[in-house]
Amino acid sequence: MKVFGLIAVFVVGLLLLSATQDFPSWGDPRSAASDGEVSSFYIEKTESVTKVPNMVTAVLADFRGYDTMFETVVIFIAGIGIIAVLRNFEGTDSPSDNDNDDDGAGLLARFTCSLILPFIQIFALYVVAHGHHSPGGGFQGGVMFGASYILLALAFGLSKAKQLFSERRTMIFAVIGIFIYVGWGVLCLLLGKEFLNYSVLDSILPGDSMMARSHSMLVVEIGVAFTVTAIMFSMYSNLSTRGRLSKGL
Amino acid sequence: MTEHFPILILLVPLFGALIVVLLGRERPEQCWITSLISLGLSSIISLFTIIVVLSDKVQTIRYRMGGWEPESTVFEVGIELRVDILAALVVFAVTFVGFVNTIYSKTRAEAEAQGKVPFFYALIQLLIVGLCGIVMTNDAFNLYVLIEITSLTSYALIAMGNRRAALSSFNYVIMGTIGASFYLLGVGYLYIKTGTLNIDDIRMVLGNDKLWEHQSIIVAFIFIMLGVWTKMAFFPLHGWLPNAYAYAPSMTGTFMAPLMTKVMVYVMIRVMLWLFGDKFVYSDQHVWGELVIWMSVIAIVAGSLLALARTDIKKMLTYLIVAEVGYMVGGAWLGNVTGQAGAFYHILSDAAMTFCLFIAASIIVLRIGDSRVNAFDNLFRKMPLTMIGFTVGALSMIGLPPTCGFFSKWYLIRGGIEAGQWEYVCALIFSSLVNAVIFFRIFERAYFGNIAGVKEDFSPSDSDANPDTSIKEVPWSMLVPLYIASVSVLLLGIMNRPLFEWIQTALK
Amino acid sequence: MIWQFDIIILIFLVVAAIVSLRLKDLLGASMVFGIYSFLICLLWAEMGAVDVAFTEAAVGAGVSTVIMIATVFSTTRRSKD
Amino acid sequence: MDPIIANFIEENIVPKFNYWIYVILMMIGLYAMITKNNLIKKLIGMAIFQTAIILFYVSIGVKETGGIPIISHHGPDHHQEAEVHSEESSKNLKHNIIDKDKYANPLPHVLMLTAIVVGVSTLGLALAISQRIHKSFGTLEEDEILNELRPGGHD
Repeated sequence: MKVFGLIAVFVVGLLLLSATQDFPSWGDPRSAASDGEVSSFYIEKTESVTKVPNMVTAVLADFRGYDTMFETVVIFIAGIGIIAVLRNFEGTDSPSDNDNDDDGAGLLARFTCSLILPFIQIFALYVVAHGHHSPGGGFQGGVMFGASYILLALAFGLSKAKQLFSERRTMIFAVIGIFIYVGWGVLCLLLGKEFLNYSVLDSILPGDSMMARSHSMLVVEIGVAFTVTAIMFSMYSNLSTRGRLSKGL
Repeated sequence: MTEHFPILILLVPLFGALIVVLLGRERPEQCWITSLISLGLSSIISLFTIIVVLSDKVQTIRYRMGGWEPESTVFEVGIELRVDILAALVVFAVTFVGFVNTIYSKTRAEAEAQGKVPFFYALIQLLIVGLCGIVMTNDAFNLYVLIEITSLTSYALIAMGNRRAALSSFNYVIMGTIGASFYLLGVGYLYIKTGTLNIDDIRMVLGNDKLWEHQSIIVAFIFIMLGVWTKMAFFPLHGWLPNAYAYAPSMTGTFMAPLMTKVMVYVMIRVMLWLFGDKFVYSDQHVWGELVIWMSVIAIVAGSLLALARTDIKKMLTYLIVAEVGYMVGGAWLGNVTGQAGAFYHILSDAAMTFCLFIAASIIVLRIGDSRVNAFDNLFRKMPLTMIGFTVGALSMIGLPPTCGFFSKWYLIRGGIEAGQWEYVCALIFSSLVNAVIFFRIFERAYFGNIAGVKEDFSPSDSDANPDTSIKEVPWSMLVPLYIASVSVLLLGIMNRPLFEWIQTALK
Repeated sequence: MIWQFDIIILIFLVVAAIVSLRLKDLLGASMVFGIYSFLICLLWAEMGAVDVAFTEAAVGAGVSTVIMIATVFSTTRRSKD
Repeated sequence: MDPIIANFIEENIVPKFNYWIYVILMMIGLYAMITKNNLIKKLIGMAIFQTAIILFYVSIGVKETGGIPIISHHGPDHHQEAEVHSEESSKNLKHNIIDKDKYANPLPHVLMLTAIVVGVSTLGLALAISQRIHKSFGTLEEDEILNELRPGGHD
């Protein structure tokens, strides 16, 4: 197996290296990909048609919003897939595991966590909301928000975190996130334009059709953030307890 | 309204999946009804899409997500859906099989999903969303995302089975990730040379700039093909498939076996003819044409022989799928329209007959409690209704008229003769003979029972003691899907001429 | 984009990848994988892909490492290779 | 040094150093995925394999002259616009010409955000499956699992 793997890997590597010889040099601004019409369109026109200076956010949430919708669905699938594979609803598989109480980390860790948790969460909200102008957006902010709950579970024990964010609630939040995203697209459909064509929403949002695109990006980013927050916490709580959700790390 | 059909086909099961998750574990009955309604609605919409596409005015629906018309550029800046008759037919097959399979899941899901019924229905609906999206999208990167959606759902669905299912699911994760990543690499190589991701635009750039001879484009083609072949279990890369489909929960196996590999074959045809263009793929300068035909010959022969060697009926059927993938790859690579159309027609007919056989096999295994062929004594007397459905599927697999298996094989053979690839024609005929041996072995066992004097190391189970009371027919929720599948096998066979003409015109 | 910086991180990346695959202790391997993710996040920030770097910092160095360590704790630390 | 080799390095390795490293990382990851015996190790290899591909994509988008893909009207590159009041400048946006060489190509970044998400989802699901395997087989080593399956397995 090792020899076979080595041969396969070297064949693949040599094939890939043989192709790099007719690539443009690294960082060449005149390469086909960087100088192409699509890339130039994104760089030159993004701000004038969507009023969003961060091109990555604009391309992510508007031009290729259909991809991002499925990206959120992928996260959702991972969350419910982990539950489907691992979750043990019958209770514990070995009763002795449940005996010792789960009371998280020591006093110092708890105190530090309770100090920094609010700041993490505020920063996460800032990242979601400020994705139009700076790096960040729904996904990054959602991961950070979910991480704050993971930190809570690590410091105060999973049962404490579950009081705030029970399993049922995580599922509802995850569903709400996708519902916001897809529902926003369906709203465009109901108003008579294509799916995810935000420009038609200027009739219900303040500003012209370009501002409608900008505002809609914020809405779908919030949707992404909901799903990602819920699923990140659900992933951690299932994986750290082998699907029993009774006692954390 | 009609122009929104492509996205509606996707959105209905997506919402269905969300609702099913919200309904929760306490209401399995309502989960079933929700997914039945959503998939039924989705298949009705896809049926209407076929009608719209076949009408005089519209031949190809193009749907631009977000309404991004290319104004200042020639290329698409957003993502585009593209539905022609080929896509519409495959989408209808996917949603319809999903709908029928949901009927079948009614009793099995509660028995096999271990209290996780809503997650099962949610995952299967998201799998259908992914498959339909793969078929309709016209964007190379979006195709990758959707391939990953189908992969992730199928990993989870397979791993819901017993412990061997979990192990085969893990192997599938490894193989599937390698396949999808190879596809992604190939798309990256195309992007670095062409600067666009839209499938039609890439083909245009490749043609206009004469990039065909570039090493990076050739490598991109090889990697995309390797990735797609891994996902469709083409012979040397088939390792993950038999265990995964055989050990998965039965209602998962009946859905994934007919569809997953077939949709990837569709992707392969689309990559060959639309992404790279036939001038590149069938060019005389590349050695691969002949090579792939020989690989498909090996796949057909090896798949058939491996199936012959198995006694477990589900394993046998999974190896037959490996052989059928060989048929379709060979047909698509023959380089003439007859072969391509034959391969495409075989996608539909193979989906129908595999679905039929898998349902029948699952019912039989469920009732007998043993998946070995040796246990099938006197099944025609014990379960006549099930065996009729099984017979239809088996005859189609062997290739007897008027089932669809005969016609698709006929078109493939005609394509092989046109292209002068005699080894491929011989492999097809050989495989039909092997299939005949395999299935008549089962028929003999099931009709006449164990012939006296033949000694076997088979220990009689309880079912032999009182054969007439213990084995009964299954409830209607399993028989109805079986009969729908067998009727569609016959219908596809009877309708072969118009179907084949539609496919041929779309490919030209 | 500073190419000296780029080359140093790229070499460290290869080292981190090999080390995390050679370690016999799975907890250590997961930690080194976190280092690998952090290095690659630096690389992307340096290449101008700030959004990708941000995501990788949150996902690769954060959540992936955490769930990997969670798995190692709830299964086993032992590895034969 | 041999001039041919020196020439090869000059033309093919130095300007494409990133592409070489990405191939090496990809080979490491692929080798681990194929040959490693421990399931977690296979997954680490898988993550390395995926990041290598992301490295390749991000390298496509780099421009020597380009910065981050966020349009700034107050940066040092836009002296003439910085003088104009910012509200006016947003009104006159259509007249501003954005120099595309100043910004990295945003499209590969967007694609890779999606790929990272797909990667972490696959990793999470695969870890769940390996925990389940550990629950029913008691081990994460592939050869031990296969050994346990052999006596009772009817494969």
